Amino acid sequence: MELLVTIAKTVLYVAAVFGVTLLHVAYATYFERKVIGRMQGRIGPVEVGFRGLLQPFADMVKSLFKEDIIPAAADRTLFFLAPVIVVASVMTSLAVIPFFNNGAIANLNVGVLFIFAMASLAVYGIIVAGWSSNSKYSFFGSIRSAAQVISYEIAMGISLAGVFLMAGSVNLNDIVLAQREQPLGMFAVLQIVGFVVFVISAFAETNRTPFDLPEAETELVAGYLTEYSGFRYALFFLAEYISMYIMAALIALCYLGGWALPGFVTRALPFLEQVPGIIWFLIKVYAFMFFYFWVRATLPRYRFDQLMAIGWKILIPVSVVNIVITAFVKRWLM
Amino acid sequence: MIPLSWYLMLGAGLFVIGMFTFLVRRNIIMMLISLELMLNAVNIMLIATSHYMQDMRGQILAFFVMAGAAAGVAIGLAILIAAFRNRESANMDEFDLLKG
Amino acid sequence: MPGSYIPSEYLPVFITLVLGTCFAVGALVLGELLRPRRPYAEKLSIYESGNIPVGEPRTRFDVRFYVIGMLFVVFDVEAVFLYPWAVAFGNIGLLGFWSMIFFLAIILVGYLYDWKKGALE
Amino acid sequence: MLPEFFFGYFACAILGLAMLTVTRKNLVHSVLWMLLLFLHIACLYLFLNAEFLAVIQVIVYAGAILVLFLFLVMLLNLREEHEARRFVKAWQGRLAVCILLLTVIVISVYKAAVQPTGGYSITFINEMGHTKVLGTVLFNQYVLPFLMTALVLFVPMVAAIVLAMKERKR
Repeated sequence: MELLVTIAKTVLYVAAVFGVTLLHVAYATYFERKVIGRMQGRIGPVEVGFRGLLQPFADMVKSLFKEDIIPAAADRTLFFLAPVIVVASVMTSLAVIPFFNNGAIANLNVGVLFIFAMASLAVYGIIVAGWSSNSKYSFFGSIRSAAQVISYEIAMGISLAGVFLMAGSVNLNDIVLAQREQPLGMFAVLQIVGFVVFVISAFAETNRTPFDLPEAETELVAGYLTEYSGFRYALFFLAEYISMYIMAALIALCYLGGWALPGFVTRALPFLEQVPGIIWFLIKVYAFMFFYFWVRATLPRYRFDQLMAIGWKILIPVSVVNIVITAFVKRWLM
Repeated sequence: MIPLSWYLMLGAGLFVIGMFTFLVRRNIIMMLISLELMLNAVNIMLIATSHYMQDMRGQILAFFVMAGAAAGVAIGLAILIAAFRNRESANMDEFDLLKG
Repeated sequence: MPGSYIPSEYLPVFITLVLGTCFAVGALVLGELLRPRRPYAEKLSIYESGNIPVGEPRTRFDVRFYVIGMLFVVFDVEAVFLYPWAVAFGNIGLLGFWSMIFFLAIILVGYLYDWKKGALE
Repeated sequence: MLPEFFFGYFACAILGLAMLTVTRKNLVHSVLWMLLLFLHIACLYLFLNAEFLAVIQVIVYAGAILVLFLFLVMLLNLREEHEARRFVKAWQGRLAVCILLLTVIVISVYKAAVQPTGGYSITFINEMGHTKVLGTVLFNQYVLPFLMTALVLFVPMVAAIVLAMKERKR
């Protein structure tokens, strides 16, 4: 009986988190269009609803009613499965993100590694999507995309090891708490090199400009998504945005202090302790989301060989050097 | 309460499936896959024993097994690529000539 | 007691996984019910910029993708060894500390060799 | 009751998925079944209170090794083989050997039981965190095997380039 109550509570909490996340994702697309529109001297969506606020729902309805085509040569089961793998793995990694103190669905001891594990499963979605479509563009796009994602996964993992070293834990809640007494209340100051590496890899992991080669229309049509249409395409799109949120949340939690305020701020202004942590968390996440859009509006796309060279020849050595230096400093100077 | 022997028997079953495949399939990729199954079977046994003995040694060993498996697969598949250039096949029976 | 341990903190993760999968499958099924369906042969053929598809779709690709994959495996294992080292940093002695530096140095030699051989191009 | 139920499920799933993995004709399907198999094994590790190893199982086996397999299967674009050429001819003898081995192992482990002799109890591991416990033991008592792992990982970095990139010199 007790077990059933726990399960029911968890289901409700998970459903609430999913609902709020999906709403955020819907408005992230709106936010993105508005931001990029303004940056390019346009005004973005205005037609649907007040100032275009209903635009995301119009898009959703459109993709739901759009005819969906499965190519005759496709491997139908895998074609169906690919978006499910991507969406399920991305949504499961939401489970370990603490939105406020102990606010994660599951406060795991291996928190960050769990997100890595789920991210490595998302690669299968990409490969399976490309392979099952049985089309040249899809197939080649998926292989490229997978090569890109796995290359940057390493730089990401090694740069985060610096944070684990500083915090002495891989639990996201502990990492946030460990940052309170750091300069400015965040690891981004002392781990600035790891932070930069992680941010660049986050762009590559989520296939965002300037690393959005998988979707480079000029080269490979739409990459592994070429044969996907209608709501299946929408699911991939959704997964991309949720993973943007997860990357933004990871950056906020591991480098920018998460939901906690720095120790010196709360000592000077104790009343700020009353503000719920989720507010600080969301401010940081949205600041990073804005950065995503800003970069998209500003930077051109890299070539594929440049992209691989950045990952392998710059980011990985830099992150290894960073962790070695961090280790030496921590051993003998702290 | 599950006795340790259940885990060991599960590992044994997985190991034998892998071993039989390794012995009867001709495709090299399939043989490498079955090698992975056998290593996983050993890992299950190691971790189970380690858990029941409340000791970390088995888990450390399993960790090393994973690293070794990764290295082994990388080399095995590289050999397959090199062999494939000459024979255009992944069939074990084709590689019976000892010359490049 | 060993033999009756249940990782209860993973129950919420399992529920999240189930709900996430249900969401994805449900969305696809809902789309299936709502949208029109008028297939014909040209529409179902593979997109190739409007041309009739030519050649083998699942063509072989460059061996360098395999080399990237192989390097990825090695570096992944290396990163995986870094995590327990980083987390247990306060508890490990001087020998453990220098062993990781030595480990990274060996990997570095292999990495430089690969760079020299042009595997990273 | 609950532990037995979970063990039963995982045992059936692991053996069944292993069967599916090794009998598929299409290698891509085979690798994808193996992905599911590895995820189940990772879950089994959770029940053995080895959560770090469970995550590593997913990251290393599912996330890296299987991706390499998948890359290679696609790289070589292997054809599905003819039914007759998939297996070696004299398989009956090998089956007998395998069954014999299984019997021997099952008989020898049937009554196997160990005493909990070490100090790493479930509460201790959960309190300290599995990653930290494992790191502490690994880097204090197993430094030499760890350094040998470095050499083991060094070999594929050199060997794979030498073997796989041979063509590029011509």
